[in-house]
Amino acid sequence: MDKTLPDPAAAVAGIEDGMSVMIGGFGGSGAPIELIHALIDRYLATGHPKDLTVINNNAGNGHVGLAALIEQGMVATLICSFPRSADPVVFTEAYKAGRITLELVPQGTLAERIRAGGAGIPAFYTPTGYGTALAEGKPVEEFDGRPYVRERWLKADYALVRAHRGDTMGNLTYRMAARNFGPLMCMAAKVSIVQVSELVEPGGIDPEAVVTPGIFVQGVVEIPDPAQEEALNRAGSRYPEVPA
Amino acid sequence: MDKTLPDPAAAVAGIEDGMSVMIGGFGGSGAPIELIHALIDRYLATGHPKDLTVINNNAGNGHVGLAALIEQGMVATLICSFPRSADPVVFTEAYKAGRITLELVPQGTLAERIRAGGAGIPAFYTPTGYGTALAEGKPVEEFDGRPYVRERWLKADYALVRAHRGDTMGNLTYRMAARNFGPLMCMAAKVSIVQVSELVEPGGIDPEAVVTPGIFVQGVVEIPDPAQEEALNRAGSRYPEVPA
Amino acid sequence: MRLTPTQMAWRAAQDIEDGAYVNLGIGQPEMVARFQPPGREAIFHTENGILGFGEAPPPGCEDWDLINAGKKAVTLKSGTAFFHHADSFAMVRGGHLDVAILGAYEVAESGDLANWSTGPRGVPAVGGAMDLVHGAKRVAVMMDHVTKDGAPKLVRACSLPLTGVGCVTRVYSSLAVIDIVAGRFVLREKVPELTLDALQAMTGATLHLDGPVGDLTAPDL
Amino acid sequence: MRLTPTQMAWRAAQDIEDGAYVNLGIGQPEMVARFQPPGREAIFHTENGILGFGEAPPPGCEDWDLINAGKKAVTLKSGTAFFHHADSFAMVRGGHLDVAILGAYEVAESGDLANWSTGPRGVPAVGGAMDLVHGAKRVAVMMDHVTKDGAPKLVRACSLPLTGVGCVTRVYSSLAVIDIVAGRFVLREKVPELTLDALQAMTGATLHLDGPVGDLTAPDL
Repeated sequence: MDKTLPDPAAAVAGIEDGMSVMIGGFGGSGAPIELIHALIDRYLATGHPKDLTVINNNAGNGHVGLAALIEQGMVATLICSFPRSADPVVFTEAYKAGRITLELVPQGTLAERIRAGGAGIPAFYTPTGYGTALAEGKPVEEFDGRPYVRERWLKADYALVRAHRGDTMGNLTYRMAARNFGPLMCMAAKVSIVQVSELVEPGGIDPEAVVTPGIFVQGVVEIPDPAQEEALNRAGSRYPEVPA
Repeated sequence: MDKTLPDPAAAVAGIEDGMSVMIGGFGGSGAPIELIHALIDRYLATGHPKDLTVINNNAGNGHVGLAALIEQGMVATLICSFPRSADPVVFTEAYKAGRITLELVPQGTLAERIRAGGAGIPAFYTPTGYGTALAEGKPVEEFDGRPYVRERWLKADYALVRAHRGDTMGNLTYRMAARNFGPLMCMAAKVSIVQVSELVEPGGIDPEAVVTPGIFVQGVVEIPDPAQEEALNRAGSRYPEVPA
Repeated sequence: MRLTPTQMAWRAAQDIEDGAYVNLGIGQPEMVARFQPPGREAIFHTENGILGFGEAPPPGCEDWDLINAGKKAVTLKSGTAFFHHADSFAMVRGGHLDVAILGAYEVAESGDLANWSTGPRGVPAVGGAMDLVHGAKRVAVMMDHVTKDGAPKLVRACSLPLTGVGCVTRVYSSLAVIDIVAGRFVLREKVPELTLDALQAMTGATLHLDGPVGDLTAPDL
Repeated sequence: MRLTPTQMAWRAAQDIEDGAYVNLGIGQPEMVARFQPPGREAIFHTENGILGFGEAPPPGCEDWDLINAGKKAVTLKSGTAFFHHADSFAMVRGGHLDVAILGAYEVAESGDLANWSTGPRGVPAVGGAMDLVHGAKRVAVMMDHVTKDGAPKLVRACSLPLTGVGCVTRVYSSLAVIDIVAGRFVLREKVPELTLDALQAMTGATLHLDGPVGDLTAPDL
């Protein structure tokens, strides 16, 4: 069994118009920049994929990564908790112009909904959001005298995730706070594609240290020195570099 | 901050009559034998604690550990998934004589209920058990055309867990399949007491390798060479060694 | 004329694809792992938190922190991962396993399974069975075709307490391979020595045909 | 006469016990970490999966995989742990944090909090605030006593969209320390230069007394 994919282009080749795509990362930390840019390359070359529903904690920063994906008009709906950033101009303009639909979800509920999707839990109750605008229309129930909101699982066709070390069976470790949504999204997507800084043979990761077991991963591609969104933005980068 | 406790007796000193106690382990793997035996010592010396509700995957094996706790008559109710073992005589006799109440829970539901208790999720839906005797009387609801059973969280006053390495802040790693219910029970108990084979200073565990962060742990006690239930049983051990 | 448990395990193993994630029930189904066809390697999951474990160690070399769901000692392989029980059952309930192969007392033509309780006598114990039947993409049963008394175990409706409703998709019995399709038993293979009528007589619900019926044979094992 | 944000952070820090697990909201509350009293050490949690992180690194030494919820670079300390987002919010929602200190637009005498939306204009963003207010054992707010226009931020009922219902238990304002007890503002401390009447005039709901009112003072910072 070898889940290795040759390059980012091959890794994102199966994503089609209208699909839902979970994209890992909290801001730039853990953002799979190379996978996102490969998706943009394909769109620029073929006009696909478009009308995507993207699930991410944020809404991009500057003009690279997720922001660039939105800037190309590839994203129809964004499900996120915090669509603000140092430079949120791309999302803000698309949102105000009505070119993108926003589903705002409290961050812990977003994380738990994704975990639930991966764990086969179709719905759960949380105190989060009770009595607020974000729980409007959702079933409410009391347990032990306290009110809770019922939330549904969240799944996706694809997940694009950045991990640190991966083996060819898909076992993964992450790097510090870049872990964030990665392990959850790998669980919740039909096809989880992971870029790793270092690809090793099975046995190259201590079985005690595996954070995402390979069963949750369908493809691994090695990107030895991944771009950091924050560094790109400080350098004033845009993707693609010179818009046609 | 130092969560170190001097010995097993001190570690279990706060457990009172009628309390609920989660006990880690899957069979003998991960069973905190020394903590359980310290609880028995206290009961033999003082008559307390008794009428305990114990949550464990199993119901003990032979005459040591959880089986010995049951044999002393300290356990009023057992919540578990699989009360059979190589030598289940202690539980079986207590159960058939009506001296212990059994709540049988499917294993994955047991694990998820404990996690839910630790994660502030009062209830969740699972396909497990639908249409069976173990879901009788539980609310059922359809999601996406499929029926699910609603299950409640499970919490406890105490958790007794065996981990492998621990630091004085309560960060833990486990050893192979001895991990099983330990991380979940640490989350779900008001007071989680953990015996570790090796106690280190903060910094002695790689932050990437921490399985249970210290926030879930209230006390750590070092037991350098913990007894293995399976080995004790193969040697025909009983606890206490010579019943008075 | 009938397959031994070892031969049933061999037959079940022939249907497991290379790279499949597989959970094998406690007892006879565990033997399936021994018979992976050459060139194929499945990854075995055990409820207590291991993915990709290996065979039993030699006697005396057991590590009792490294056991499977049946509490038997196993070994590590390259690419093994450990995880806690909630993550383990996330794999199960979340539909990430390709195949689960379980033992059974009874299987109904609806796909209902009874494999955890023989009734109110004795101590009830369920373990992970009720989770497994709702998790794997393919839930198969491996069992004798009839009870020791000769009564059918493939039935119209289960008489024993259910493990799951409508969950089994294939049965590897000692006499036949039977799929469950839309609430009917569909016969795929039978031991060649037995006529269809004889097999039907040992089966508690109608055997339907859908295409040719293959010969169920297995090497001497 | 009024505390600066830095001084409010200092005051809030005085109530944090040694060994407490603390989440500090993005922005001004982050400053609370700087003022831990001598001999006490709190452990700071950030939603994006770190427990026990340290201060900001020197400029140029940032590692952008090591950031806090405000996306600012932080550092490691002995005893740090990393975990994923679901585990992080299990800590929050599960009641494992001792204290959360958040900023606010409005706090009502019922304990209702509004701190995520100033209304339908602009882009809404909530982050982890709605989870934090239901998680920590003690949810405190740190904010100016009045808006820039002088309008009360401590009110009878919030006019802005709620973050949580009945969740705040203490407010550290620029003029006072106020507990919320059984749906009432109970004044604990006020800046000494201000009369009770003057403070009441800047507060949108009745200030109740329950014992002596201390002086709210802070060192020059």
